[in-house]
Amino acid sequence: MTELLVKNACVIDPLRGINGETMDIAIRDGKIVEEVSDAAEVIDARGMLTLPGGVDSHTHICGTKVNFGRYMSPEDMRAGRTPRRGAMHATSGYSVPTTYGNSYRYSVMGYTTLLEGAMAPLEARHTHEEFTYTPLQDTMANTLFDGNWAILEAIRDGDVKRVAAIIAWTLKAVKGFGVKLTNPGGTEAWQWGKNVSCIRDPVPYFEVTPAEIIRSIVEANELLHLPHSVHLHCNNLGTPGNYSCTLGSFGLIPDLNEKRQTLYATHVQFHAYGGSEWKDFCSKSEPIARFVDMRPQIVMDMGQVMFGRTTTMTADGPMEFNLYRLHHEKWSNHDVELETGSGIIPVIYRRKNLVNSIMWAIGLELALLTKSPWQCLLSTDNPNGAPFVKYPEIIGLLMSKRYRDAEFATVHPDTESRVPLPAIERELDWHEIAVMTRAGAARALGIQDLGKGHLAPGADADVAIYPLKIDEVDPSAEYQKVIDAFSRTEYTIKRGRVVARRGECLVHGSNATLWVAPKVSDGYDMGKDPDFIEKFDRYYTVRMSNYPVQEEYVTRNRRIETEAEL
Amino acid sequence: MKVTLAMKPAAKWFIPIEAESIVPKNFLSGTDLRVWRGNRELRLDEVFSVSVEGDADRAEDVEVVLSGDTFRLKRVGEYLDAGKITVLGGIGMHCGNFMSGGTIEIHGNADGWLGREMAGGTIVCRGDAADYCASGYRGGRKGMKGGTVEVFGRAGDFLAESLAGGTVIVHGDAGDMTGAEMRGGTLVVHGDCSRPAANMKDGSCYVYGTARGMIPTFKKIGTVQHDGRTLIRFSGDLANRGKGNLFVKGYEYLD
Amino acid sequence: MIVKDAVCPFCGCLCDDIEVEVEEGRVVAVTNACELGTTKFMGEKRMKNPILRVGDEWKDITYDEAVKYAADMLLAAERPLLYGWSGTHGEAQCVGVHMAELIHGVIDNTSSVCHGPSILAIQEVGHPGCTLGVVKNRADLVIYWGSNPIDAHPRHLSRYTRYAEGFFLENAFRDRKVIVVDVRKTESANIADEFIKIRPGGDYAVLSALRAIVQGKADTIPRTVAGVTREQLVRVANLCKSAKFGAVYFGLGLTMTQGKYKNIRNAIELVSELSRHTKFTISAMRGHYNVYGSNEVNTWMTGYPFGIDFSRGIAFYNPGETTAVDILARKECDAALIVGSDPAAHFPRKCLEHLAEIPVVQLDPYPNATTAFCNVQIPVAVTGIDAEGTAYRMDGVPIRTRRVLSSDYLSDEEVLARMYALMQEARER
Amino acid sequence: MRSFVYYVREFLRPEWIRKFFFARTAPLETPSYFKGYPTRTEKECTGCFSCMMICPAPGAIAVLRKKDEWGPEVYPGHCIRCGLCVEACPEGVLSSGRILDVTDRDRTAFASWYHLEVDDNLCMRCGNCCVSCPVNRQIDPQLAGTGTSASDEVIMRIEGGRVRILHMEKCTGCTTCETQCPNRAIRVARMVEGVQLPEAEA
Repeated sequence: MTELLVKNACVIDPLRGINGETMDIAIRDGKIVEEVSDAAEVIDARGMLTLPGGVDSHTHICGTKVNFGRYMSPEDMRAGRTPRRGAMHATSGYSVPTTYGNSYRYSVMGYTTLLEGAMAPLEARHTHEEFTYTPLQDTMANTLFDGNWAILEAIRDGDVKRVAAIIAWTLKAVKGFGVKLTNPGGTEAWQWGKNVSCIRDPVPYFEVTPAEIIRSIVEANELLHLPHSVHLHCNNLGTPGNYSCTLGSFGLIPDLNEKRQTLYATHVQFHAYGGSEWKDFCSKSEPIARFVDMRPQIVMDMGQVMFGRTTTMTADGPMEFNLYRLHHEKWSNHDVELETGSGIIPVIYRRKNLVNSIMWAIGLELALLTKSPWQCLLSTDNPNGAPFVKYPEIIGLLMSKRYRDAEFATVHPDTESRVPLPAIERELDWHEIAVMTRAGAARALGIQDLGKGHLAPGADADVAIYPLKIDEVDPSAEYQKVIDAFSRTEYTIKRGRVVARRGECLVHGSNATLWVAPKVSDGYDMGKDPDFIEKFDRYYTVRMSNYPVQEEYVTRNRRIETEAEL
Repeated sequence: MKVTLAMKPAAKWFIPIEAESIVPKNFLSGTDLRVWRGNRELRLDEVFSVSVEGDADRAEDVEVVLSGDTFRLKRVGEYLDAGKITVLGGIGMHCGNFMSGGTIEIHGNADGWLGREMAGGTIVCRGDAADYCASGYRGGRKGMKGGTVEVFGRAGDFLAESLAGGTVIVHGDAGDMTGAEMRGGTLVVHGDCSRPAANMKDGSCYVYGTARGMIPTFKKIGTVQHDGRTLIRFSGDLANRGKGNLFVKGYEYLD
Repeated sequence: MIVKDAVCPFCGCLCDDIEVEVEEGRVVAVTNACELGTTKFMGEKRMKNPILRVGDEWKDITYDEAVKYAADMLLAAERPLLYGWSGTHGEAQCVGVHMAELIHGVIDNTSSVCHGPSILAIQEVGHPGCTLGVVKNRADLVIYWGSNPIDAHPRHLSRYTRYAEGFFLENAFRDRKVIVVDVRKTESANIADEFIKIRPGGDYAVLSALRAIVQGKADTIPRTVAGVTREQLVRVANLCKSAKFGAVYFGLGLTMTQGKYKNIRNAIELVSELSRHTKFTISAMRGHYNVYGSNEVNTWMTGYPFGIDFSRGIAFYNPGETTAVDILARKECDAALIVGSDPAAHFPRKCLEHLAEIPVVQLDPYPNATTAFCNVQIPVAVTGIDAEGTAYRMDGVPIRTRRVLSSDYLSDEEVLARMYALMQEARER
Repeated sequence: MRSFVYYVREFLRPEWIRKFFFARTAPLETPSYFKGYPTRTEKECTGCFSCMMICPAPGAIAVLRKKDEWGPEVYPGHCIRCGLCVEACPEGVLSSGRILDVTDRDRTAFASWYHLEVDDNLCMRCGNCCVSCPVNRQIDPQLAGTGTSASDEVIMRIEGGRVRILHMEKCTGCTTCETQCPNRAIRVARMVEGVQLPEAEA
């Protein structure tokens, strides 16, 4: 039995309605408890800001395409190289760091739970292997279903229950957490070098539209009672005028779940563009934010862009090819049979570039214009908008109008006429930041009942203590202090152990993986469905028995069973 | 100030030594520097006999002279910005990486990656330079961006790969893929070379000898007079929508 | 006993449909595998226990002694080289990386003698690729460039390309064209629809010419390019442009000939160019069954796929300098650990001269050419036969190899973990 | 001169002239063993290729598909009129002379089949033959899709470390396997045997 007592913590715990209360946190064997014995080890937080461990609800840190981003970028690896030191292994990389690099840097920022945004089922084993080497966070992987042939056929046949059954079988087989749709239909079209332009374009051969895919899978998701909603990367990412497509997609979504949203729309910044071409490109953050304000069934994340070098990577293959045609630098693409695809190119976002400046503004606007912080979470779609190490700066920008104005003065001068940002006075408070970086993310992912994102007794003892006193710092003026504090915790506690302190990681740690196994009746067990098996055997290049990810790949196994209505 | 570093004989002479600390400005504050032999960190005087004559306040006034068997000494003059390094014998890989100013003079041969990604300054190599002289780094798009590299002997393969600026002059022959991916700057080869300026985007490449294995996607434009020579002018690599210029004395296709 | 859906630990195809019949702890029959895979499964004459060279004699030693010898050797070295890794499973490769990091050594895998140049090219221009099943289900044009699958990847054609029935090809065998490009008429060329014979060393020129032709600039191309007529080049370019889905597979004939990675870069740029007209992909025909896995493991652990030098604590990467062939040829290391490969069979003589001079420990189930250069050899279980673990197919699909029989041999991972534990202990002291 | 007179006298003998102009020979009649070029009958060709298989003259006969019908085409320049194709055809598509009467009378026929032979020394077990075989493709789409046999009904598959022929009798002699084997390890042989049919049961 190990016990730890964090004393004099200034706690903000939005899921429990605690906002800046000084209290003690008792921890026993990795869980928060009511109280501990006198033998407990004591940490004096001295009134510092104490939050539940950070939860990143959309990031790309592990798996085939992330690793390919590393593989093709030795120049990126030259930055951020550190030697082995104490419990820390050597790390390399800036925009796509090595797995240890990701883990240590997230941990130092107080993050304890990460959701890998896109995992191709066929290559799931790879993601899980990398999770093992991301030791200081608990992880889960959204599984890609955007171009799944069996699902497209079931949708064409109008059989939502079969769609659900295929999702159930696949999630269980690949130890996935949630359902991710990336440019639904577009990734299948891309395997012919084509794309779909918006939600009404039929997919070649399968003749279903993205709208049908989104709606059917949303319904199937709810039939399975998955903890998380469908996680959608809308069609038409990154093109001028795409906001109408985004609104169209949002409009498809009924409110089906009282506990959480029915749709999680990711990196909405990339989908909130006005204009008809790059010349008249402008922000359409306002209509998007208004739309979301009126619909509790939708939660989004920012997908903030920050200036500098990074690597874009997504399952949205055709979008990356378009980017390649703009930049004509290096381009990787990886289509995955019967399932999905991906693309990677390195980019540099420049302040001097008008489009980049507008993109930077849009992300901030979304967070500032959306009334409820529970509906717009903080993200950069790491590393697409920027590497996650930029989060503290984003927090600074959201909390300080003065900082925003100072930055705005350095961007392209024409930005002002294209975006509403300069007119927005709102400055977010500590509570709102806590929602956007942990409580809201945990609720959106549906993992608060699993003890994530809050500090109630019974919760996982994941705690971040930042070297900052909220009553002594005025974030509006002293934004640099805010940035510094969020960049480096005083203590990061993971599963009841101090894993990072003042920028140093102290233990080797071991990752736990959360995954979902929906329970379905025999008739809906795709593992026994002759048609499914026959097609699998014929068109995949791996055998069905070699497809599922074995238990060996999950060191700490957190299997979540759901009762499906099938 | 003149710092003379004479290499001492070592038991495991074959293990390379990395000595990026050997740049003139570091000697302004003494000779207590560290170098690495494989994975062991050593004091400078464990590897060299060090002698210092005179003193200086500015790096510009420091000259470092290297003598002895220095062909396994890597990364000498990395990030050199001022002052002079003279190598009496040969020098190991990565000499003058990223240098932005100052001078390096090598009396013997230089090993690979001489002046990799340099941005300014001058490198003179009196002997031969091995592969990747004045080139870029793996995965990078820009190689050398400025300064001058002059090699009086031969140069190896991939000379001035991804050259983006500055001038590279080789008085002898150069190897295969000379000036591959050039995107700027000037490359002059007095001797022969193979497949010059492949996939070039921009910049100028002069071959005063014969270009063997000439890439078939250069368009012949005519002849020009250059430095008292008649050269055939080709325009940049069509495969890469290129705009660069390639001037050769003679050429042979691999047909 | 019959083990179904076993995974073949021979080449990068990583066929996972093998049936292995085992009787009394021996493999007696193999179904579905090619000649190479069958031989590997049936392999015999394993070494029984670790051996130590004493003068000209071999002496049997225990695993503990062997592990201790290796750990001491590596700890004492100023620049140890950890080489091989392509013939073992990912979990063992991870231990290898940790080891290199701890002892500040150089870790490199067999890519440095096969597809290293391909990786360098990818690092310059990226890689438009796909999994093998995408090609199987869609491609109506397949180009084998400088690769002879019949010899090196026998089932590649029947499982993934020429003969395999695809979802979108009604009669794949009839509707799919195959072009073979090589310097000589190979076995694979015998069954191709079109064969392009290139003069040795001419790949780059031909690729450049094709790129220009695809861009509509055929008129500047000389009448013949490296032995190929302009007419044939134009015909092939048109075939490519009119294909619905084209796939290029290249092999060592392209990576290891003059120009090396520039050839691959040019091929990739051709494919990127063709992608503007139709769908095209390109992939390397990887040799060892888990060489791609070794690249993957190295990449997520160190940031670089091969040739990683931890001498200074941080990872440094520079193929041509930090790769095994170059290090050995220049005598830049003073101890070597060889795992899952047989460098003595492939390396130039100059490298072997240095290998003979330094202490060498090898982990390998069989006596091989490298045995002659070893001070200690430690027999281990064979991944995919009596050990299991992760391997990555040539297209990046990870598959868990199966254990088809049990033996008393320790796996690579177990032996390496023991070494690593000893080293950690020594370093902490 | 003498000889000329001799000849005239000799040839103008009335007996000779009578013989010459009025000689009678037996009427010309095609013998039963005579064979002309094979011709088509009204019977429908099933495309079994038996005729092609048995033909000893290279290039003399080919079974071609015209629109939706198969039919044999004889190339007279190559045909040696041996009549084997007529005898071999199970459907009586071709005829030439009274060959069929003879075989009918004697109750003889040709039995034919294809023999597949694999040289294990040359074979790489790449599976090209098994997967390219059109009969296999029809029987087991999974074999055609993945190279993995799921059916015992295929002609051949890779089994136990070699190409195992399971159903030689299904081979149609198209020789796809032969042309697709890069190492020429597989051979399709045409096997023909004359047989005496059993007496019909009364």
